[in-house]
Amino acid sequence: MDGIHDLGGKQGYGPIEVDDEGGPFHEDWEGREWGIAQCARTPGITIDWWRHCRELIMPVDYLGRPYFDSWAQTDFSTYIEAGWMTLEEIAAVKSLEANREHGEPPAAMTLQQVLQEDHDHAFRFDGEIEAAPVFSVGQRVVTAKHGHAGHTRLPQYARGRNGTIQAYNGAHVFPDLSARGTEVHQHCYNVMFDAAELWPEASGSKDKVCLDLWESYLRGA
Amino acid sequence: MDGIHDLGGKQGYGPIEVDDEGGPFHEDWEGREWGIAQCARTPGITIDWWRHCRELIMPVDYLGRPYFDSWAQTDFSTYIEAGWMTLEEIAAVKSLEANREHGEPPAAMTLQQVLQEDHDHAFRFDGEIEAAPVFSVGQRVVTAKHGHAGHTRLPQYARGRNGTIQAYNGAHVFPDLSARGTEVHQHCYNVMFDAAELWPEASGSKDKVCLDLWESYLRGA
Amino acid sequence: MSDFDAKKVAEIHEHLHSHLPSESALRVKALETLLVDKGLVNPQTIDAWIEAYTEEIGPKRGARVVAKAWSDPDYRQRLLDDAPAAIDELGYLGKATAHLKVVENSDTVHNLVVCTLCSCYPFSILGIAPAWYKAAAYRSRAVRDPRGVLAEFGVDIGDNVEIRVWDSTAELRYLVIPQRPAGTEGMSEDELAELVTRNSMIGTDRDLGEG
Amino acid sequence: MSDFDAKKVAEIHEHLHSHLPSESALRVKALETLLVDKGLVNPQTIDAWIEAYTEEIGPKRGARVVAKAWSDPDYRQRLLDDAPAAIDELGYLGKATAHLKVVENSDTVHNLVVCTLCSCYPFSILGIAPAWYKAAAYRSRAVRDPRGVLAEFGVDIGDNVEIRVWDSTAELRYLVIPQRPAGTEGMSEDELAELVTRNSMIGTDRDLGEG
Repeated sequence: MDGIHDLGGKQGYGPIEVDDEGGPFHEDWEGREWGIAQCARTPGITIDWWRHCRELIMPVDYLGRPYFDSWAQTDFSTYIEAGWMTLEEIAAVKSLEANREHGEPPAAMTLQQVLQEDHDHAFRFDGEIEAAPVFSVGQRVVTAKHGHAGHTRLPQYARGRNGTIQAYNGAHVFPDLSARGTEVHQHCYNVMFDAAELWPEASGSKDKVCLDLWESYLRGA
Repeated sequence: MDGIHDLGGKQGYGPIEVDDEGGPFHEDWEGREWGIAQCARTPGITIDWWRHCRELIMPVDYLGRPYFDSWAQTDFSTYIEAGWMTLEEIAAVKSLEANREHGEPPAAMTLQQVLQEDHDHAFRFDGEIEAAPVFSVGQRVVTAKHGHAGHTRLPQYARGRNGTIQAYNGAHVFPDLSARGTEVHQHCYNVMFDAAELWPEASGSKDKVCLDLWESYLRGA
Repeated sequence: MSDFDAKKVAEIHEHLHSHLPSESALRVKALETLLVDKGLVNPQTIDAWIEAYTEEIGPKRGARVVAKAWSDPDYRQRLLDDAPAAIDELGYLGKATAHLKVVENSDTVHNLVVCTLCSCYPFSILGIAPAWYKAAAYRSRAVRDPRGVLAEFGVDIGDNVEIRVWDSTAELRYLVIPQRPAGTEGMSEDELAELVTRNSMIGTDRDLGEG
Repeated sequence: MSDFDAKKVAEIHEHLHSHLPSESALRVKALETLLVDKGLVNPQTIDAWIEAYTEEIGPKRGARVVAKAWSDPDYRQRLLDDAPAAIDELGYLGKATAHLKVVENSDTVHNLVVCTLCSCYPFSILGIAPAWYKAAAYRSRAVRDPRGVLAEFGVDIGDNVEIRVWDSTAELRYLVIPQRPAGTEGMSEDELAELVTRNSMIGTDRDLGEG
């Protein structure tokens, strides 16, 4: 999706507010949203579908609202789409399920339980596939010219560009399909690009940009 | 500039509000801004510099404010940059030039005078140059892969793409330099692209997109 | 005089972001007040520009050009050959039309005009652009999803028809000549002009129906 | 269950745009209230997650890993070979670090980490990302103008140093190992860990100065 989220290399976003030395959450609601996102996930959701739902936020809201606010907006959208709640319930700020028997809420988790869950939820995204990797380290490749209309992880700034395979990462879940609920592994590589290949003003630079890219984003150069 | 203004093909902007059957201005201030933009231009300004100043508006304002409001913002910025007014004067909403003798304001123009000026200001942007056009009608060309960091009129969606010269437009003022105050003419062509060359989902389409592009944006294919 | 200093302008925009009044009307009011106070603008001239583009210059001009092209094959040819000169036969040359081009619809071709980079529009012949033409939704989608865009305008384009989208990236401006409706053979130019909608001259309308 | 219906989600976002409360705090409050009312979430578990990422999980973990890598060549090698296993020696494996990679600064290379497409971050080892990391300014500029970005952080990178920007486009996450400052030979791991800033592990800090 050529959405507002695809920010790499876009211009006009001004200087960086470099000071951020406070705690992890600057306002209470930020922490609440962080916690909600950890413990309220619809069945079968994938990280890529969640990311895509965030990408689909209206551009003016994506840019104009604080970061964790956009998480809340994303959560709302996934909950509604998956049937957890309705727009009417959100307007009323209460459950309107007429015949619903309020079940027991999930048991409270302690700090120790949460820390254990954080540790246990070090999700891996790699897996074995039959096909051998097409590319090898050191090989020159060129990225796809086109993105696609749905979720994808080849940023616009790195399309149609020449780079070099720097590492093989293994076969990882392919995000373009995972965002549609289908888990398929595909070989994934780290690809290094000369800055001058990406940016008109970087001519003569020795700097590099490295991206982890899936095999179907790449062709032999 | 890879700015927020470069909207062609970007996704996520939602449905079109197709109804607009009222008059040309929906609120009084829109007409006022239209009129201001017609009669208050700093000396030496070019259309491309004005466009670039509009492109430089903060993305959240570019998307979040009404159209003629972004014209007002653009005018403010050109007036300040050219020394017509200061940020302090804008905050005070009055001239703070201590020693300034208020000159007579320009004479009021009548409707007939304005209509005559509209007619007389059918600016032409073409001119003679010595070099012959490099490309001819029917020739295949490929557009530049890179934009550049300043103002340019090769949209991101049409970079690194193959097309066909459809018409020669003459030598026109080159916007990339005009936005920096330098008027140089360069050959300009209409280039036709297959939709499928531009958009991943347009495979098999017979539709076309046509752009007017300057010679330095193009290479022989 | 300008220094053409983009960095400075970006900083000005950031400053104005937090220092201008919060409403559009107040921002424009401040702009006019200051220009008048500095003797740079006469407010009556602003009035005259508003009147010009409300009463005199608008899509009725384009409709007149289209009706004349439908009625007069020689005029149609002059329009195709040199649109600025042809519209100036009617006195319509002006703002943003010195490099006008006309593009004709046919049974197999439909034309659609957009400006993806700003909102370029042939002012002197169509007046002020409609709100949707200047909105991000139209600017982003017209080049990528013209059939979807047209469907939202209630226009279905058959698979046998090629759509040509004209993105106004230079100073050329485009006027679409829609197809003359059937059953209008006996009509005068005045009557024909009544049939021509603004949207049909941008390309978001196609079949103008019978008179 | 989700239908993975992007069109529907876009419409939901448009609806929420005009129907949610106008302040962030109120929006999140509504979200939590409704989840609790539906019995989908226990608010005490939210409290526990906040406590975990305020008191326990944060950049001190990363600093400990860096200090250990500085002090123990074998550990450094294990970290380079298999970072998830190496951080789990300290119990730090967790959210978003199952595919962690470490990248080392040297006299001739400086590493900088960004996620241009969202804001991917190695949570279990660095905690919650700083605000600037998640902001459009950093996400847009880090890949295109790393030297300008670093200058805004007060870090000047000489022409003899190559900058490598790591854009986190897949599930790999990056931890920068800054250079060990001179004059710290006698320091304990605890003392060394005190020198390591959060920014130095993202790459927006370079010279950690003497201890």
